[in-house]
Amino acid sequence: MIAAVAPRRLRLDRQRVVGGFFVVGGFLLVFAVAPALTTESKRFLFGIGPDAPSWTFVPSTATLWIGGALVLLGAAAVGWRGRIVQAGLVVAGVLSVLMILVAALALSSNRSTNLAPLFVQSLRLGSPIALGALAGLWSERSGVVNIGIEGMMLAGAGIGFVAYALMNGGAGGVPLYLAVLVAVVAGGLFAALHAFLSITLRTDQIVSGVAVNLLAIGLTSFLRSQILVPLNADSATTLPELSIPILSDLPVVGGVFTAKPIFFFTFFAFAVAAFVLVRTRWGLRVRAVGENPHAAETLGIDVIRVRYGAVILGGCIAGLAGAQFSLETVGSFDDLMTNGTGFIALAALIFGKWRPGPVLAGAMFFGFARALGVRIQLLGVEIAGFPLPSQFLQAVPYVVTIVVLAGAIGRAVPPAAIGKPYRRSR
Amino acid sequence: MNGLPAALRRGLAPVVVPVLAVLTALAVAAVAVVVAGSSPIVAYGALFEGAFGTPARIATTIGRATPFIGTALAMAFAYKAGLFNIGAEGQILAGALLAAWVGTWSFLQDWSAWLLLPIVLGAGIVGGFVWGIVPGILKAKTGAHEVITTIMLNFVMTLLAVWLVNSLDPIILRDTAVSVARTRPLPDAARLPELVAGTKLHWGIFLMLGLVAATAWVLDRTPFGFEVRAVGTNADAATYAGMSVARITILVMAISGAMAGLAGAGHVSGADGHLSPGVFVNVGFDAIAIALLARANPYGIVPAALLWGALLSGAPLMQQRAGMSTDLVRIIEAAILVFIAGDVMIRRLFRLPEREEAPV
Amino acid sequence: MTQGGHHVLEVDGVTKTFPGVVANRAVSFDLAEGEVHCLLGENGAGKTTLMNIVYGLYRPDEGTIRVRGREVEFSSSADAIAHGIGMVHQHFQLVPTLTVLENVVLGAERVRRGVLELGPARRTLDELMDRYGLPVDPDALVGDLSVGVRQRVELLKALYRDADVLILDEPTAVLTPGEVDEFLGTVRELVDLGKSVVFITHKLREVAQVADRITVLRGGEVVGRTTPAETSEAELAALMVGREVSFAVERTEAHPGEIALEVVDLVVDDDRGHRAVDGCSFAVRAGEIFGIAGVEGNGQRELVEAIAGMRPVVAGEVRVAGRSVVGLDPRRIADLGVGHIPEDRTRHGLIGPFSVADNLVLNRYHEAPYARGLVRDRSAVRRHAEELVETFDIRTPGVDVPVAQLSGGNQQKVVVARELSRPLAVLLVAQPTRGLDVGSIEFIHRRLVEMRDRGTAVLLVSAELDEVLGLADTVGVLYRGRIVASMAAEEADRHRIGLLMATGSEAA
Amino acid sequence: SGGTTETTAGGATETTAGGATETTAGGDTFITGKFVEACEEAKGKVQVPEDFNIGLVTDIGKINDGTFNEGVYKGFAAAAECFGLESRYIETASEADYVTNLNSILDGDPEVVVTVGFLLATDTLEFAKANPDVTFIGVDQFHPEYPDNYVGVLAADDQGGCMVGGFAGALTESNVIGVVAGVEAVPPVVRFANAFKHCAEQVNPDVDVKIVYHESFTDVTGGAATAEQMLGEGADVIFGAGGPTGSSGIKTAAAKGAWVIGVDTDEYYTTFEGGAIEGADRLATSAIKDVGLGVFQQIAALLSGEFQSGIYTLTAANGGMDYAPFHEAPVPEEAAKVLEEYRAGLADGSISTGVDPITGQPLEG
Ligand SMILES: Nc1ncnc2c1ncn2[C@@H]1O[C@H](COP(=O)(O)OP(=O)(O)OP(=O)(O)O)[C@@H](O)[C@H]1O
Ligand SMILES: Nc1ncnc2c1ncn2[C@@H]1O[C@H](COP(=O)(O)OP(=O)(O)OP(=O)(O)O)[C@@H](O)[C@H]1O
Ligand SMILES: [Mg+2]
Ligand SMILES: [Mg+2]
Repeated sequence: MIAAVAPRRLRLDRQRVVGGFFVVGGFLLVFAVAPALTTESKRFLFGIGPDAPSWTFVPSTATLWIGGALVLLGAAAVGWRGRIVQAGLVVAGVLSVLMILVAALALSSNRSTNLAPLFVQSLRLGSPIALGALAGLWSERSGVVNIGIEGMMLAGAGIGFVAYALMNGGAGGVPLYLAVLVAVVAGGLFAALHAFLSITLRTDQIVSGVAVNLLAIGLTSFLRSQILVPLNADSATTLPELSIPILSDLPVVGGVFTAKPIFFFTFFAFAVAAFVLVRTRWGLRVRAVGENPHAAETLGIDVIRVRYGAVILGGCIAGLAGAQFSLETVGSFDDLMTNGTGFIALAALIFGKWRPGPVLAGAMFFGFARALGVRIQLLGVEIAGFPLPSQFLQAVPYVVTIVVLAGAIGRAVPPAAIGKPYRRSR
Repeated sequence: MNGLPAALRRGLAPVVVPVLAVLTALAVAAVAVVVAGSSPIVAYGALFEGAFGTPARIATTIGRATPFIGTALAMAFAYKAGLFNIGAEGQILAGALLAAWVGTWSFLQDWSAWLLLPIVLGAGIVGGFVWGIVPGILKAKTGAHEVITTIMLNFVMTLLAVWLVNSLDPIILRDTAVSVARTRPLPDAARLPELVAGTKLHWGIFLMLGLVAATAWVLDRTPFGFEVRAVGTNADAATYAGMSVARITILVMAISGAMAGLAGAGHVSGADGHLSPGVFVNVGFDAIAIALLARANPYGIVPAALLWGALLSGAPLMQQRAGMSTDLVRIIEAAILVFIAGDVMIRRLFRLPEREEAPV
Repeated sequence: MTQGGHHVLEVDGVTKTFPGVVANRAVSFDLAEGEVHCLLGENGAGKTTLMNIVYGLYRPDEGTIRVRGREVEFSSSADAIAHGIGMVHQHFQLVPTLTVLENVVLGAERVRRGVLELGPARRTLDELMDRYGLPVDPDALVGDLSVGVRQRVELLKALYRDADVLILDEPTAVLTPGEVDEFLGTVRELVDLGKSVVFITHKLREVAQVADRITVLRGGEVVGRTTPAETSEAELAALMVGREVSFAVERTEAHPGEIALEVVDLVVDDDRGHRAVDGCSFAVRAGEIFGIAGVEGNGQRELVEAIAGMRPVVAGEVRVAGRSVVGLDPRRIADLGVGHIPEDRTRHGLIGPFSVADNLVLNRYHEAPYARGLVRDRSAVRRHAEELVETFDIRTPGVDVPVAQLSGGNQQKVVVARELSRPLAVLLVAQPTRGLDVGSIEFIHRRLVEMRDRGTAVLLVSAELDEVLGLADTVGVLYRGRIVASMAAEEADRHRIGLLMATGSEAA
Repeated sequence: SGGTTETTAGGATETTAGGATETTAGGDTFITGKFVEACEEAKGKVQVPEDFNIGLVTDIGKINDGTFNEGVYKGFAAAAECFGLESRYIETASEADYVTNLNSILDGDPEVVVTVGFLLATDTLEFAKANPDVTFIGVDQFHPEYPDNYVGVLAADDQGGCMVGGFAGALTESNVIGVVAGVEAVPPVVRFANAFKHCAEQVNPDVDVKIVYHESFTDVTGGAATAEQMLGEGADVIFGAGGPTGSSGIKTAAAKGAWVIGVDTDEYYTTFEGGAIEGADRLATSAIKDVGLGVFQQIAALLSGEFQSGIYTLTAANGGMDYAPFHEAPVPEEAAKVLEEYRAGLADGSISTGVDPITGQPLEG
């Protein structure tokens, strides 16, 4: 029936645009890039040591193959539709990433590069983004926009570390875990402020988020100079690294299973979130108040309480994400140390369309984009004798965000009640 | 307040509420001053004196506020169309960058100010326009949310500017005559004249005030302004009424960017005479706060920006006298925003009439 | 449950004011066990408000409520539910992104340590569906369901909570005549099974069919208590509006001219990309009213929006005066002399915070005399507004007040005034009198007939079958996105149309 | 005047009402380490005029930001304490405030103004010209010419980088070394990194030095992840040259058993908390640059009438660039020898760092 409707003209929909992009890119790879690349063989390693798995390839040949595949997959997307074609586009996306790695190594003086840590570090860098996004997920699924994630993370990082320094000067042990708890509570308190402003006072939710951010910036740096500096709290013991037995000894992927607690918790938190959202009473209520608060109210649900709960839970998670900076990674606190991660998290949230699985994947994709930028710098890639400026590589995650948001994801439909202050009927 | 007739009280509220919010915020932040072991009277006295103590200080305050007016206006204008332009930081930099570059083109160097100034300022407008239209197009054509794209474009522009101005190999915009990484100086003819010598107050302030008036006029008096407000208030009804939401979205983002870009060019041309890529750090977030403080009202932006300028330019003296760092200013700013945003609190606290819904 | 003759619900002297309106004034009302008590009243009479108070959504300013003789004070609907009160709301209170089962259990979830136990809930639901004859797929997303099925879900929600007092607020407004009969049967069955029902409606025919007792509200006050046996429809109507009402629209015979609007094999998708209009064809002549009857959700909204240029046309043709308008934007179409009174006035027709005057030029603000070059002429806009307020009898404190401050009927008049104040070749009208009182309805109906008589082709879409039958010269029935039958008004009878609306064909 | 600090006989600092100088708690003194000796030495020579007061304007950041500003501030505060001077400071929040801050600091009629960082170079120059009675000490500020009241205190970061670079070249066994660097737009970072690479290659031609810059000095997750990627590429020595970003990198790498090298201060005491942090025994050394000492010396010189305008550079020769002790690290003798060789060679000029001392760009050839 669908095919019977003859299109008036060839409509340039998203699939065709993306497909066309791959066709053009593929041809460029085949005719312009491949001949320029070296025919000397290079190697991807997946681990350290002589018996690590590896893949040896000739960059120019590999590029020909990848380019050819992109042309075919792209052309299919321009000409046909359907699931297989869409899967083809995903494959093309993966091949493009592979192509970047091939080109990076080809343009470097290095003979080989180890991809295992690239993926492990993608997850590491993705983890705080993911936690931040999860914070936003709870808040926004309940209908409250949260642009204050960054501030809640910063509060967690700063206040958590202050507590740690005050408790025993950063020497680890039980106080360290208590400090993580303080970070969680601090994030929760900032979220409570956001909740109070936006839910109770019905302030514009974006305004309230901006206020939370500003307050966190001011307060944490104030606390740092009032407390941390006099204490001389420069550096502290961080959360210990844990290894998951057996899994951590696996080849290639083993590295992922030796990491610190909050990192592991990220994945656990997502699994729990997916479960809670779908399978529990509270999750059901959160989804309901985010879509149609009035309907929930008619069923006797206290919309305001559910929203408070969701926003504060989100804040706690953001606080934990903050602890990941100060208490898990580095063992110190510096002004503004979350570096905009909260905003990237917001992007990941939209990326994943407010659903736990895709949000996690989106966050990890950002992590990958960052790790990739580092890897290209590491390899000392030069194009026509000029090294790639570090700023270009640092911009990779941002550009990728824009491209993916505009190109591949499509219009993300947020929870219907999001951003609208709710007034209880009375 | 309670003695006044209700109508008068309601009429005064838009002025009184922000003033009370600011005062309450100062009172709250005084707690931090005391905690830090200093005296609020000394601290705030120094803050005030630092901002307004001498004519030169007043000039500095106004000069500091000048770029805020343009960027906050950019934010407010987009807000009127229901768009959240977080990208003022990138856009002001884009404008400043293009202005700083065009102004140093060698064949322009002997031109008169009558020609050169418009060219340089126009370049700023173009730069901001381009950096604003991109998220506009993305929003209109693909639905990519402007909050995310503008934040990303801020990061991208910051890095781009750092590279263009810093790069030594190759040298792109960098002035090699000085050790600081900045662009080559603009010729005198490309400079907006100073208003008060030795301060950074320049003719750009009039440019910005003109922009405020023009924006208010456009929003209020022109069919285009009507469209902008209609799209911002009820996009469905605007579509129904024959307005193109996509076109207006693109246009508004572009114009919004252009406003920020003009502010950037004004700063380069008036205050510094060159561009140092870090000079606009934080301007974007300040702009948001200022625009929100002014409830996106173009005229309200002027006092709000002056307040921000005063806090920032008074801060150094406060640090000298009372040892309170700019953290305190950030805390004050956040508290102001909280009380303005949650003005219900202020209204209840001071028993003012409640506000009707929908501020914009 | 043997309190025979006892009142399960008593409302005593309830008063409720909203800013500017007294919605209920000293209202007393009671519900006996096992009866259907109809609450009757025109729009804005305060019926919903009263029931919202009973259901714990609003708190009364004064007065008391007793449930089974015990005085209660509800702080939220949870308390009402706990007292066995269930309510099916006038506007569906469903979460479209949740499944039927999730919607039903929401707020009354069975859990073990916080985890939903959907298994037992599903069994209960199956049982309820069986017992009351209300079949629904428990795993369907509510957003995908038709209006009639959503109505069933609403009822199931109340039943799932073991409500024995059921408040049904205008439950039949969105049903086809056939569905209405079925639904009224269900209501009788519920009563037979021991439930007590408050039934709110303005449809007098239904009252006669189900009511045991009747209470009439007007302007927030009780103006009559009666039973079907003691009264007539005409009497009830007079009671409701406070004066004699004529049901028929006065109009003369139509003089159809050339085809002004032609729709050929039109295909349009809805917001979620599902086919909504699917091969729809019809033609409207100048000087006639073409009425489209149909159950809501059969593509009416998409059809009108596509013709007006607000929604992309997937395939097919729309011609105005012989000229294709497919792909034109709403403004270009409006410029061809097409007026549009949209279905949802607050979403599409008006910009709430804008003034009455601005709303009256919402689609012509850019033309002379309202704009001269780059500048708007606001005094011209005001003059225009004052004129229309006068001619269309718009009750407003002034032309500068935000249109949102007007009552629903007057808001609708603003839309109507705007659209009818210029010469039109074609007028698209969707649900023009929804939520309006009788007086406003009469006024608007008269205006539509006037337009027709001046030679405008009027396309009327309405969920009120009576409205369509009363106004249209030609009636078309829209079913699943296509016109399944069209006939001259004289040939259209309620039964035949009802069957077509429900099944798409006349063979039952 | 409200808010100044006066030194009492005992050398402890008291803060007067609304005190400007936040001395560290419990009467701590700034005269520690090298300053003890420097103060002793200078005290004999100087004469402190009445009402002599000194001011400082930081680059963006605080006096206790743990990096550059803090280093300068410590020298500044030590001088104030040692000579009993009134002192004030202003922390810059934005580049847009440099001029305001300079104006504000001049408000207190200081005899000496210290400004921190290359970004303040041009504004400081203008103020120096406009205020001939005030002496300006500009840290990391290079000009071809200086007025008589202006000294640029520069650090030969390239020498520091080169010193530990040569050392790293000798230390590595895998021949892969990583530099977790801060922001590329900040010249000292580039000077450190590029000279490090050059000298590592001089010592060990087979070595592959991987430099990764970051977007910020506080990108701690980034610094840690970069270090781990470097270890994955086989690096066994990591040089952290970029504030908390770099420190995070070396802390991570040290915990994984790689050799690490710190920067600016002896990171054994800061990042590794005097050995309390895991991996402290892997901290081979730190490239120390003592800008604070430079500032102290300039103030002392002014008070003793030995002040000279122009450039004052901290170098290996004058002890301004040095390396830290090995502490717990079992540094191979071989490598230790190279390190000392390089220090000495740089000090006597026999070894070149291979980079431009201002821009840090590699020299041709
Ligand atoms: N939340 C509210 N705030 C202010 N006024 C309200 C509110 N709800 C109802 N009203 C007003 O109270 C009056 C009674 O409204 P109500 O909804 O009870 O009427 P109704 O009899 O149910 O009408 P309808 O037949 O249109 O459903 C109306 O004037 C209405 O506008
Ligand atoms: N939700 C609401 N909030 C505030 N005021 C309301 C609300 N609903 C209605 N009103 C006010 O109540 C008054 C009556 O509104 P309503 O729409 O019920 O009028 P009505 O009696 O139905 O008249 P009409 O016949 O014109 O529709 C109006 O003045 C309107 O401003
Ligand atoms: Mg009702
Ligand atoms: Mg009404």
